Amino acid sequence: MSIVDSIRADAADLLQTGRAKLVLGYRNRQGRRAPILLTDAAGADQLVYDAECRQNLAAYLRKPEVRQHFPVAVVAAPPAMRSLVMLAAESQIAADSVTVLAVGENEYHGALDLPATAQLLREKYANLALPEELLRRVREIAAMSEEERAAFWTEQFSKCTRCYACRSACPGCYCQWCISKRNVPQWISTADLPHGTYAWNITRAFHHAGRCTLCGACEAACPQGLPLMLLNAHVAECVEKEFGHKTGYDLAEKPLIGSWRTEDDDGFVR
Amino acid sequence: MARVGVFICHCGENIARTVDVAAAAAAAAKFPGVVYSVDYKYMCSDPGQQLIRKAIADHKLTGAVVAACSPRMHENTFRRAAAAAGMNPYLLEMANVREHCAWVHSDRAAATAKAIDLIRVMVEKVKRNRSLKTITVPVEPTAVVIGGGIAGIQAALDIAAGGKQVVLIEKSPSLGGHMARLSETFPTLDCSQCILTPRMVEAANHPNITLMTSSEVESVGGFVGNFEVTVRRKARYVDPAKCTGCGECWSKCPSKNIPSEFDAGLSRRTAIYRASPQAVPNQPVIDAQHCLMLTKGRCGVCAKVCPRGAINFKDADELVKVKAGAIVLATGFELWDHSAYGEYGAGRIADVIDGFAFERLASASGPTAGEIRRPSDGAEPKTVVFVQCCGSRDEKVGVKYCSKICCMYTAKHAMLYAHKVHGGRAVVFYMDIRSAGKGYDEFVRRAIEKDGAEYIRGRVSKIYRRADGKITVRGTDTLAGMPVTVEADMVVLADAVTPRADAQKLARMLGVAYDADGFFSEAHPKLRPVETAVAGVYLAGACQAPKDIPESVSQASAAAAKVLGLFSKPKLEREPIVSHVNRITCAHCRACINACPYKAIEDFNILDRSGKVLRTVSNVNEGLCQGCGTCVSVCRSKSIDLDGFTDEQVYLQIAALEPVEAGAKTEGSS
Amino acid sequence: MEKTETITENARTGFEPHIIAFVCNWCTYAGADLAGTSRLQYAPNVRIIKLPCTGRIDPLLVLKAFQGGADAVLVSGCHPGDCHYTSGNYHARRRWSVFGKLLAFAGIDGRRLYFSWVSAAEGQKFADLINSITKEVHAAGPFDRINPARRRA
Amino acid sequence: MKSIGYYPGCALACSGIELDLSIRELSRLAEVELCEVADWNCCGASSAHSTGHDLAVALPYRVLALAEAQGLTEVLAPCASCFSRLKGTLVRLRRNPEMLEKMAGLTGRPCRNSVAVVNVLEYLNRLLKDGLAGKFTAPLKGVKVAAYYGCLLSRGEDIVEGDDAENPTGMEAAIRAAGCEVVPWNFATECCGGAFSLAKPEAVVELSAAILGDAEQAGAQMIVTGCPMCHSNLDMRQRAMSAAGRRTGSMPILYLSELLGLAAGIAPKAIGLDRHFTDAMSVAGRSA
Repeated sequence: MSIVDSIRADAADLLQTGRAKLVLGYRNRQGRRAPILLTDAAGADQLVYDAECRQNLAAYLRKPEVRQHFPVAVVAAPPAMRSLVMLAAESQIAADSVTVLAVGENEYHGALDLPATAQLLREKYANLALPEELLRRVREIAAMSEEERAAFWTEQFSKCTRCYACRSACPGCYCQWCISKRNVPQWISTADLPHGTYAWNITRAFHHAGRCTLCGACEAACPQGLPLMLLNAHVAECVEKEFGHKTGYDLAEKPLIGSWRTEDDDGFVR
Repeated sequence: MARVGVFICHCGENIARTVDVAAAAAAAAKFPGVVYSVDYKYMCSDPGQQLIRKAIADHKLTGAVVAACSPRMHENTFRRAAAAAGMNPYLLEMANVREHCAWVHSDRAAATAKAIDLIRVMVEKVKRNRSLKTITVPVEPTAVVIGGGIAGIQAALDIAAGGKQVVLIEKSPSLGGHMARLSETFPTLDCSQCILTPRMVEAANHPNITLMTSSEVESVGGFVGNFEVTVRRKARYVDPAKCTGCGECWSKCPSKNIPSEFDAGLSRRTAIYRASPQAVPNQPVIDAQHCLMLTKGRCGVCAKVCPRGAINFKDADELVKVKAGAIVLATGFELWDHSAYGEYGAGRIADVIDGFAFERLASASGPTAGEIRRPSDGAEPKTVVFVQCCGSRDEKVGVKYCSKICCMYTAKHAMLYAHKVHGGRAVVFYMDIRSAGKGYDEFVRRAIEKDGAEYIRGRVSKIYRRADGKITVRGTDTLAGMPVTVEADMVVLADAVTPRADAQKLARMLGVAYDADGFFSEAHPKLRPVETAVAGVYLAGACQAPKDIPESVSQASAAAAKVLGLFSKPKLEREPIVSHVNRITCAHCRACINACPYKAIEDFNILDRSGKVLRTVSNVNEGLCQGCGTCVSVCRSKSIDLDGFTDEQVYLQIAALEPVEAGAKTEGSS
Repeated sequence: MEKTETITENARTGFEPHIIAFVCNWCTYAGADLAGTSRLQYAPNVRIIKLPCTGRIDPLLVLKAFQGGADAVLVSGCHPGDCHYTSGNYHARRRWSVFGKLLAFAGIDGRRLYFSWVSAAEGQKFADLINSITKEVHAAGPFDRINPARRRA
Repeated sequence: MKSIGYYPGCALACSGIELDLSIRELSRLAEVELCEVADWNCCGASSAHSTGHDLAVALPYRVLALAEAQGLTEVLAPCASCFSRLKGTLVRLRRNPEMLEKMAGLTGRPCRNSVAVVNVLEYLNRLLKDGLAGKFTAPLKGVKVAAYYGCLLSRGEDIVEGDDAENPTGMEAAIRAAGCEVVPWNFATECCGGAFSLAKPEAVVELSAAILGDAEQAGAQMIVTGCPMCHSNLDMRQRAMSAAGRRTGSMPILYLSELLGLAAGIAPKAIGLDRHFTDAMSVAGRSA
């Protein structure tokens, strides 16, 4: 049975048996892939899956219209699976409220609960390789002179229009009151002037330190084409190197920022 | 609309010399929200405080900034003044223009500009200060005393006498500590055990004192008034409820050759043993390392002979949790190990002993029943050399400080020796004689003049044992300017007094600071000598610095007084600097719960009328929160904030430093 | 107002670094007090903002300082193991290690953000630290990357 | 083949020639080339530092400068006095760069003070570590040895490193490697009379006699040392000792390198065992 057929079968089964009241998956819309929220087993054959299904559906789990249907099932590739594990670790979803229709690299792992998903990730997807091109550019920027780097980012951030599409696309951005919405005090100026855009983009990247699963949703969503994954990838590399921290593999994971070890790096302190 | 008053202190000339206080006052007057600004010679003086109280009343101030010394100096003074004028004390802040400005800069223009900045920063902060009420937390009126030596016993007895409960924790099987091992005590030469044992018994029997021997502190949680101390009660293999201390067991125990800790290795003990005949509690314990039953699984003689069936080889460590309002540290000291001195035989010469060994030799209850006999062959030493400052005042190999008690006990040793070995020769090498104390110098003089101890001022350079058994002690007489060699039969080294090896571990558990030498640090060397920087934790005895018995006892009583003071009120007032969760915006990611050093944040269910859980959020327990604000930093949505240092306050303080024209509105300060 | 006068004054006489220091109340603030009581002289370019603990010092504070035109920011607290709140500084240390690397990668290099442990006993260290930082920022020049507007003010 | 700089100094050509011979033999066996510092001069021991401060530094400085110029990174100074002077100068110059410049001026030879100075114990221990022990064919089974360090091989902050000045043990491993037994005794760092050899021989006789006496009481059959000065005092003056009624009997005094040489089965004469004042050849008989 093909991956798609298996997904359809499991989705239908989950909805029929009531183990899921809603299935989050992909469908075709004018030849492009779009999310679908299935509540009726009959619609299961609308579900599709292929390489173009890149959107991280975990992001929908913060939406009331989805949450009211818990327990739900989500079609997820490894990065999205990690997002789901991360959300559970941060108590955003109860372990029993989500079933994962786990799609691996061209194989289907079946309908798994979150513990099983975490185990699958640890066993089969412990080191998901990032695109070579992305890593190459991270090195390239790291190798730049201070001035070059500054110029590069000043130019990049100047494109930001503060539309917050990155925020909406990210499963990790579940705060009802994002810091960017706060105005008393207004830590992050809303002006799309350098100081505002710097503050927002840096804060966004920092708030995902040790939480980002590198699914790429934010960069994909950015209408201005800001290379947000460069920041995410760099931070992810740092925290893995410094603290051996990899997000989304453990339901009991402690937050990176908010934990410590006496032997943490002290070299940068005077 | 805020009505802030600014009060700039000259501190005599201290501030006014470098800061143009008049200009600063004029500048401050122009700050938005400032309705009154004045400079005065001594703000902390009575008229100065008068001035503040009057201004608060006259100008209906909603906030006040005193630009003067460090808040550590006078914040309380000024807040009291504000309170007296009917203003909430937490609406007054200080700008530190002395320690942080006037005293560290010389350029008047730059210093003035900086002072004005510092004042503006505090004005912006004070505008957003809220009236706070001091938090009261209940006090658990039980004290934990760690260490069962004379200091711990004294502290425990005094607290108990004050009618409060005490848990007295001693690592070894018996109370008494080092003092129980001493022969006689300077400067009166009364028998140590005669004066100590009654205290030990009293402590053991006191209705308010719970005695925990063979016990060690495992961990400490909580804070002043509400500590939770976890104690490891080590397996003793003897049921204290059944044991009568009859002695059948240790008289029959086959493994007899264990060097006695109590007798400094000069005698042997059995595997089931009491520290000494005067041990309190007077019940044996089994030393698991040497017990044949526990090591090899065969023997069990003690169990067979015990008439009460008190032996229990299955006994195991247990963890006991104790709730306490205060903790007294009385962990005492140990002696520096002179084997580090190669020139003194590197600890390999049997007849070169330390002070405790000599105490045991001189003690009527000691291995020699009070006769001075040298360890190697039990012969009576005709010449004994006493070497002071062994390890003390020696930065390179030993410790840099003076151990304080050695001059006195060495004089005592020389005296006891003279009394016990008639015609014996006592030679004392010393650097200086430090015998400050009531009757102390007279005591040393007596040792020299009446008991004929030969005092030689100079260091000993080499001690070695010749094949014929004689010990050659070589040194210099710096007064005569001559090298001296003494042929001795025994040498007593006055080893330096050092903190307990495991004291630092305990300090870290409690967050108590310790100095470079490992002694616990007092909160203030002169004015708070028995308190530590950690509220509710007090010091007694040699764990803080080398001390003799009278000093240890008086510090112990002082610590007890502090504890009783703390316990005198049922509740304890605390600074209301605690954090609060905004339940509407909290996303419940639990980062704060994970980060809080005091476990003060917990889950909180928001219920609907029917009691159904609508949402779960974080919630701060004010009693536990100590106000560090770590939770605020880990909260991405800023749904948790810290009173006294709110996000808005800090934001405005930073904004106040923006180099822009006056009146330029800063974002968010709406 | 005096402030702007001194700034324009500096505009004439050349660049004077504007440095904001976020310090903890128990160690570094007290260390700065000690520098004062010991009358140690140091550069007048730093403005201290006191917080209870480095644990309370959020990266947002630093970003705000930069948005407000600070040329450099110093964050300083108790040495590891000495935190008055037992572990606030450990939390801070990890936070800063990540944030520092992020900033550096995003073009705000180490000459703008400094971290240090200064105990209540290290008045001399505090004075030396401020002097050396001021010197380094002098060399680095004004910081107008995040907020050109403010620098022009 | 490994190599190391070599500074024999005056003693190794005369009174301490056994040290020179035995070290050269052992080095050959261990395949280490000894590169003598070309045009070396006196280290200034015992006279220079009581004559003039600058002179006392300048003499060893010149040697160090020559070695550096010769491209050496390490110099072995077997004589304890030479070692102490060279290493002492090295340490002093490290602490005091001005002095370094001054010396460059005085001697007209610039020097980065980059050469390390190695003493005889460090060198022999290194050979053993690098496998010399494996080549020992004739260990001296069960011979009781008192290890004698004297002052120059035990003292001097940062000069003698990695050993306890008051309770040195640097020779023990080597002595055991030679099959012997190290006896505990009291005078391992006692003064032998050292530089009073010529000025006050009677004092030297007294001090050295005390050392021999204590070794004997401790049951030692021989004393092993690393210092030519100590060696000559202990070895040469035994007759004077009995003459002065200080002690009777004779005790062989060996250099550590001689002991190791014997253990390695090198011919006694080749390491100069026959050149002692007090019979040492008898010791050779014990190795088999």
